[in-house]
Amino acid sequence: MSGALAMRVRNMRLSGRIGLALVLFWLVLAVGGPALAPHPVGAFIDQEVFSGPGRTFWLGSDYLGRDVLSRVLWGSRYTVFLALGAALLAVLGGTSLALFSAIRGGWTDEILARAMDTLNSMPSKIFALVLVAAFGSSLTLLLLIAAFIYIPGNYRIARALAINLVAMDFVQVARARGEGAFHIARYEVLPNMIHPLLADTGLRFVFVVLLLSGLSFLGLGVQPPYADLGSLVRENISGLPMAAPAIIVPALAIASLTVGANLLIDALKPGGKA
Amino acid sequence: MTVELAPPPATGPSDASAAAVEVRGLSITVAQPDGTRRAIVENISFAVPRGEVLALIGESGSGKTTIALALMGFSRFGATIAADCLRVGDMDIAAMGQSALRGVRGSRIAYIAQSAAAAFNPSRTILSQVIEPLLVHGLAGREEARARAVALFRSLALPSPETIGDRYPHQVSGGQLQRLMAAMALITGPELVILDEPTTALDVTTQVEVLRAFKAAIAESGATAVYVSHDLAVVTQVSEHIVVLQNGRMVEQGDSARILTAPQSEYTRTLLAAARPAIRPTADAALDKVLTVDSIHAGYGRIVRGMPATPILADVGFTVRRGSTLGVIGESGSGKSTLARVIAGLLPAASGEVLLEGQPLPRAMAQRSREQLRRIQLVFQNADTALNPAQTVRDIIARPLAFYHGLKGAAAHARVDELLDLIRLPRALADRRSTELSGGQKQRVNLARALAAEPDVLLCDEVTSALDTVVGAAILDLIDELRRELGIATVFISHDISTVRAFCDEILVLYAGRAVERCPKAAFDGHSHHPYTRLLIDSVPDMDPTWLATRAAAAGPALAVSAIAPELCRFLPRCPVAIGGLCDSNPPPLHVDDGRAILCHRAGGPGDASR
Amino acid sequence: MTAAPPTRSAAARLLPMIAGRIASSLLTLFLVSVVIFVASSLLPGDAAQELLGQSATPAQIAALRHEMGLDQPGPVRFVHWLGALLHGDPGVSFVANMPVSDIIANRLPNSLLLAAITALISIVLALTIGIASAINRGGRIDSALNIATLSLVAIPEFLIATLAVLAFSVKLLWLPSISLVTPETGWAETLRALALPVLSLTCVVVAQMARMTRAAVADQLDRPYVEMARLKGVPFGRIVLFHVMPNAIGPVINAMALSLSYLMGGALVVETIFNYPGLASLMVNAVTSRDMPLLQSCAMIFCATYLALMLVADIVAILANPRLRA
Amino acid sequence: GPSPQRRPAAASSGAGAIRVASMAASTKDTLDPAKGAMATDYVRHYMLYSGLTSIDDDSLRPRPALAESFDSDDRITWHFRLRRGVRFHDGAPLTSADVVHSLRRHNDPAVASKIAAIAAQFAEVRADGRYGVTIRLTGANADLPTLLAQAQFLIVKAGQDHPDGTGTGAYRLAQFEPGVRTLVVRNREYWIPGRPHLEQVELIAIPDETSRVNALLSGDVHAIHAINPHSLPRIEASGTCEAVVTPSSLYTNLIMRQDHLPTSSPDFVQAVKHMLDRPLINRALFRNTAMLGNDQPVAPVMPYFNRELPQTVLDLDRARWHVRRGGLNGLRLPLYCSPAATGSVDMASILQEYGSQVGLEFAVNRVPADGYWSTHWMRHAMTFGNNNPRPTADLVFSLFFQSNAEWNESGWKNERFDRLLTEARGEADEVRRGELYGEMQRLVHDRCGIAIPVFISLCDGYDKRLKGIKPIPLGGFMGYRFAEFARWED
Ligand SMILES: Nc1ncnc2c1ncn2[C@@H]1O[C@H](COP(=O)(O)OP(=O)(O)OP(=O)(O)O)[C@@H](O)[C@H]1O
Ligand SMILES: Nc1ncnc2c1ncn2[C@@H]1O[C@H](COP(=O)(O)OP(=O)(O)OP(=O)(O)O)[C@@H](O)[C@H]1O
Ligand SMILES: [Mg+2]
Ligand SMILES: [Mg+2]
Repeated sequence: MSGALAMRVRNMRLSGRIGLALVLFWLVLAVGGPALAPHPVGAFIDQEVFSGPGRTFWLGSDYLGRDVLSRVLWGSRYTVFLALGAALLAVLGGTSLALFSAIRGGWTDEILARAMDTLNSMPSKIFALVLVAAFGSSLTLLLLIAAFIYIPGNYRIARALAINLVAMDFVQVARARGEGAFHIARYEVLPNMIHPLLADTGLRFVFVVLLLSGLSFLGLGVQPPYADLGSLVRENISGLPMAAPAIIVPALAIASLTVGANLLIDALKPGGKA
Repeated sequence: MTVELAPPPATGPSDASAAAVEVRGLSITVAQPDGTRRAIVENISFAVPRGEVLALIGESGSGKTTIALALMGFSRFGATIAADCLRVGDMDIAAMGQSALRGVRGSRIAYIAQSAAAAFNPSRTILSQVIEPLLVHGLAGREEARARAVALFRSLALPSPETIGDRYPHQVSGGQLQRLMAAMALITGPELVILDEPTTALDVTTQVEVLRAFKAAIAESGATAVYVSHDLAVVTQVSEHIVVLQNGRMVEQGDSARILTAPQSEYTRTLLAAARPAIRPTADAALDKVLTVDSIHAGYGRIVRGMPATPILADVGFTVRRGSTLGVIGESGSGKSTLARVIAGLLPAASGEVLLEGQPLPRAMAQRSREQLRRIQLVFQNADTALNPAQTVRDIIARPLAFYHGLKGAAAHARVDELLDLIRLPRALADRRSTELSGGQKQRVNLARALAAEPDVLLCDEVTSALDTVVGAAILDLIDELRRELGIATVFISHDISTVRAFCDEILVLYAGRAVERCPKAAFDGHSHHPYTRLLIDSVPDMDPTWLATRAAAAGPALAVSAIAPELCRFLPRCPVAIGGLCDSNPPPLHVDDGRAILCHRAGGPGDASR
Repeated sequence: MTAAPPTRSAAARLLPMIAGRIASSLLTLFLVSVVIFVASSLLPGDAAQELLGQSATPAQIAALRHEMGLDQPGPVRFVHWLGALLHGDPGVSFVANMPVSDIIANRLPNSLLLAAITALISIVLALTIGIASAINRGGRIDSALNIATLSLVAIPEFLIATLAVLAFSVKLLWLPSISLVTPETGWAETLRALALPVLSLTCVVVAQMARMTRAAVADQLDRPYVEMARLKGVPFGRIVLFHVMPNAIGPVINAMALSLSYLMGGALVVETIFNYPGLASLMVNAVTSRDMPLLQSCAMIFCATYLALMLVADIVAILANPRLRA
Repeated sequence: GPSPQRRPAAASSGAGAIRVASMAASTKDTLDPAKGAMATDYVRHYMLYSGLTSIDDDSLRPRPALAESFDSDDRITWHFRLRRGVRFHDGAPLTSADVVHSLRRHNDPAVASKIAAIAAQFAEVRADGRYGVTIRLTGANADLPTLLAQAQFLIVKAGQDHPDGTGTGAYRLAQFEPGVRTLVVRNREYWIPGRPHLEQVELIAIPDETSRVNALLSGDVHAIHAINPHSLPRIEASGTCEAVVTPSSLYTNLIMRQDHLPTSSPDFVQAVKHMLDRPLINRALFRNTAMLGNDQPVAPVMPYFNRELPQTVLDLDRARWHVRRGGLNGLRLPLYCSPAATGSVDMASILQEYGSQVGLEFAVNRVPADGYWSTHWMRHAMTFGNNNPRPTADLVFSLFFQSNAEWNESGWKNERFDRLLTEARGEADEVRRGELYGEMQRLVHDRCGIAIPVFISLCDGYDKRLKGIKPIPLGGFMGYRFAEFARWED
């Protein structure tokens, strides 16, 4: 098993390996980073604000004089787990519904598709605003809300894929064997759409990261003193004119995380090219 | 490959210097992941005299297409072409740059692809694509190009030559499309035409028309041609010379007549043998009827008042006894697969019944019990799509074992191995995904999956059509053996009448969804047949170079079946022996005698349908 | 098998589809209004409370509630609203005390203008990028464009917008930092005012569209007909334009429609940063002030835009594909 | 920095026409002074209308305006004499009828006046001839002239149920689009000769602070309201703009409900008050522009501020001692904050930090701004409030600290405080009033469950070519009245 994995990595293109390295880096940081944080995440310890990198504050301080390094370390945990969790949940939900829809067909399909269109047509940030205002923004709720918002998008893609697959002969074979809907969905259809789904997960992941930062733009999101990477960018936006590390670092973190994840996913595709 | 099979020296059938095409020492290599290069074809040498036709023949993957494309200086997947000599006319293809090659392609060397359906751009009109070579090479203006195209359409015997060009590729039949592609290739008056299996995808009846048209057109244009095929009988009709390929190497080359009559290599002999299947002995028909199909009407779309929106099958019925084989033949679109789907329950019939050992089966599979489903197994037409590309061979075969027989773990493992042995696949292949198998291997897995259910009835839908003759013959042997050993009743669907005739105990001929004839094998060689059956039999090419020339031209063009009244004979528009005032006014009667049934006004009477 | 004149059969095929779509769109719009209604009734507080604010007395709130009809049960209010809407009246804004239609009439053209200009620019850009990388797929240009578009997707839009303001307005003084457009502003001034919002929004949508274009074009480039065209000696540029694009346009236009639907409601951040009076910020206002009639109407507009874009995408796909057209 | 001459001089017609950005605008924007609720409204209303009295400098004392004089013997019945010859923008003369209409409106629930609570003390408002108005109050109130200077009490035309901008103010309305912009032009017949100085003012709102500052720096607007102290360095550094910091009595306060446990425990309250690192809050949140608060609502800039009161300072030992004495160690308590209450989110973080050092665990709950006041404020044991500058100490105390006040935020009950408040309201003697208010401040400081860490200063940004600006502690933009005083000098 691990041998096969090693083989895959060795056969990967350079960009895929870079992606893998970036993803692993951020995963490790998300798990272990907070333990490495040199300062408490909410402590206002620098007399200055937006100071540059220095001995006490490796990555400088933020708009309130907090340690940027510590905040980024914590922030990466929230971003990685929230965004990953929400993206996976969204794909899980959207794909399950899509499979159900495609395999059932008929009215079920029509109604589900309409319902998803309904949700899809609402601007995501505004929808999130309404949901967060209505249900609050605990971490779990945030995760669920972000997932909920991206279910329809995934549904759309997964349904298009599944409908093509359901018409394939091997699905007919399974039907003719008398297989139940679950088996068909799980073993016949799903494995054949895994790569486009992965690619979609990568994009949803980016979207959730952006949604979170967009929510922080509206004053919602992860509870203080913690903040996800997007919120870190947002709250330090006034440091942009002086190119403070407080804004550059989290922005780079987001970019490297999302680009890395997508490079890795691209490289996982069979043929690696398409 | 060893020395004994090394190609003969590159002496063409006639003087090589006069040859329009000369190839010497052609090798084509691809880079492998580990950096080394692998040869797909190696050391190929041949020459074609001006105005003659050379055939490249060999099994799938032997490098025929690769060589043909190399003649245009074109290679797929970044393969590299190397040759001592690669000459077409006065052009040294191997030495030409990309833009020079582009100037030659489509103007001096033209290509006719294997599948016209794939090679035509689906969203542009046919005419715009046919005249494109003229336009991009600046050989003619739009108006002149159009005129030339229409003239070509006419000479290729295409219907409504003035307007057919305004249609889109999906709006014409496969045979017509193939001829339209010939027009596209010939429109610039090329010196060399390369035809890559241009009739493989066609029905026998259509193939004859297309072959005839090609042959005439090539002769008329005076072009030199390279004809790629895996079918010896077809090649015999068109080519003067044959090059036999195996695994990217030349096995043999020479005059067509010589290769057919005195093949030198073992491989060529195998090819010849497989092309004419031996008639198998009839099964000792057990008495019990396993499968009975009674007066089925079926079609697609919503069923309104007992009639589907698109009716396909009308009043089809037959029985199959234990251990015997029913062959179903008919042209593409005649409803063969539809029939199989109705029996399997995938497509509920609008009316009529399917009985298994006398017990009526529910029409839709959703209502059938698991046991009923198990007892009828359908082997799908296309193994490529019938096998889940995400599963391994073992997953695929083990699933029916677990599903129907509750076999798991080691027992299932062992049984899968047994089945692999049965279909003669190495056990080592069990852990490969289906995408990593060859076409023949896939079809065997497809078969093994059906066998794993231990069915009473096996529905084989064109299981050998996509394979080359050698591999196909092996699969047929296998089915035949299973039928005899396990007593499985088989419904064998094919569009290839020679296979069906050799292989089946009884033959059902479908035309446009109707069973126009049912005939036991014993009676098949008799001369009274439905005119359509006759047409099918006559369309199978012989290994005789004169066959095409001597065969009478076909009756009128295929008409839309929907254009005639539903109760009349559906073959009427194409029937060469239709009786005016009878066939076009009365529904055809059914004649039944000594086990055969023919749906025709002529059958049985003094004016028998046979000629 | 017979080829009817394509235009007539196109119409014959399109008209029922459009009719069907409009019917199902009405259903979707109805669903949207229900969802919005339910979601907003989950929100704490109501319009009366928000309007009077922190310093209102309960008596005042009760009076205002009565005036607004908020003291009636939810379903009753919904039915009233729906009934009025069916008569073409989207109601009166609770907060602004103006007909909702007037408020929207003020904002909608702004949103449409911004979306239209952005759409135009980003479509051209996305096609260029997508085709360029599909042609060079696997090559260096492709990798560079791939990473560039991915990074562009990953940058929060407020960051892009703020950077643009800092560079072009504050530093260079080239373009206004806020987009004030009034009916009196001339078109040159309007274009200047819209330059930065358009730039920011383009960055947001173009990457996604370019990636989809690349996928669709790359898929077509692997088709046998492309090889056939090359074997006919057709120049590559011509192959891409005349052979590949007509086939790729269906999936491309679909992806584009999805992205473009973002330009209306998703412009929220850009509208905020550039102080652009568009619909998205109006809808957020409606949410925060619990202005139900306005909120409902905004949601319906966004939904209708989305559905219309999807419809257009499907129609284009059908028109581009003779198989569907016939 | 960019050269000043390249910067656009003004919105449209050359010098004297400026564009001004406030913080928020919405479709709620109104021309009705009684409904004014936000800075944008106040600025607009002060440009269009005038009041009976006005507050023109940082003494915060009322001066005559439309009323050329006012007096009262018992501080219950007040007489106002109106200035003659004042005309509305449509030419109609100002008379007592207009004033009576303007003041009475507030008691009509249909008007939904923002200050209905204050207007409730009007027992009677009647005309006293063409140029006299008499107001009888339900109880004595020495502050009435100060109260009448508020934006909501600006005078509108008699007979207008929905005022349309026709006032007696320094500018006439040219265009009004709620939520988008207000355009006014100079009123050449303004009743104060020589004013205003600007030809045209366009008032817009830019809700996003960064955008607002950028708009100022890029010259797209010439004055901006409410900037974050963190933006001050950027404005100073620009060379073309300057910031004006107005000390005010605005504050964000921590509310500890006295009807909840454990916030009702005096030990808890004392512990929290000693846990507040006021200098840190001032420094980190407000870049040292704020004034330290002392847990009572009268700011140093206000009349009657009690200078004797000892300043509570950060004393963790003392806090720990209170925690231990109250048996509160290890307590976990949710703390609600929201962007709706300026700075409360960061204050909550700071409190959380220090709480962990004294054995109190605060679970910070940041909730959305919309709906905060109706659903969270005062509804949980610990929430944050936010109080705008009020013109009088009486107003703050009676709105937020009186036992039966509707927004008695902490729910405290102190009879002595209530008595002092009533007494001070009717007291004419300034010295005695000062003593009474001083005493009340002490009571709140010692006993009330309200912690006020700092008084927040209001920061505005101006183009340097805009002159005549000075701080008035009632609010930013010179108590929202800058348009009357500002001059444009190239
Ligand atoms: N991507 C690839 N890289 C390297 N080799 C390949 C690739 N694809 C195919 N080949 C090999 O090239 C060889 C020649 O293929 P070619 O298409 O010329 O065969 P063919 O004789 O035309 O077969 P068919 O009858 O199936 O068309 C085959 O052995 C095949 O395995
Ligand atoms: N799902 C479907 N809906 C509508 N029509 C269909 C459908 N599937 C097949 N048909 C039509 O039914 C007719 C018979 O199709 P069928 O697949 O049974 O033919 P076939 O004899 O198996 O042909 P082939 O030799 O090409 O496999 C054809 O005209 C086909 O176009
Ligand atoms: Mg080939
Ligand atoms: Mg078939």
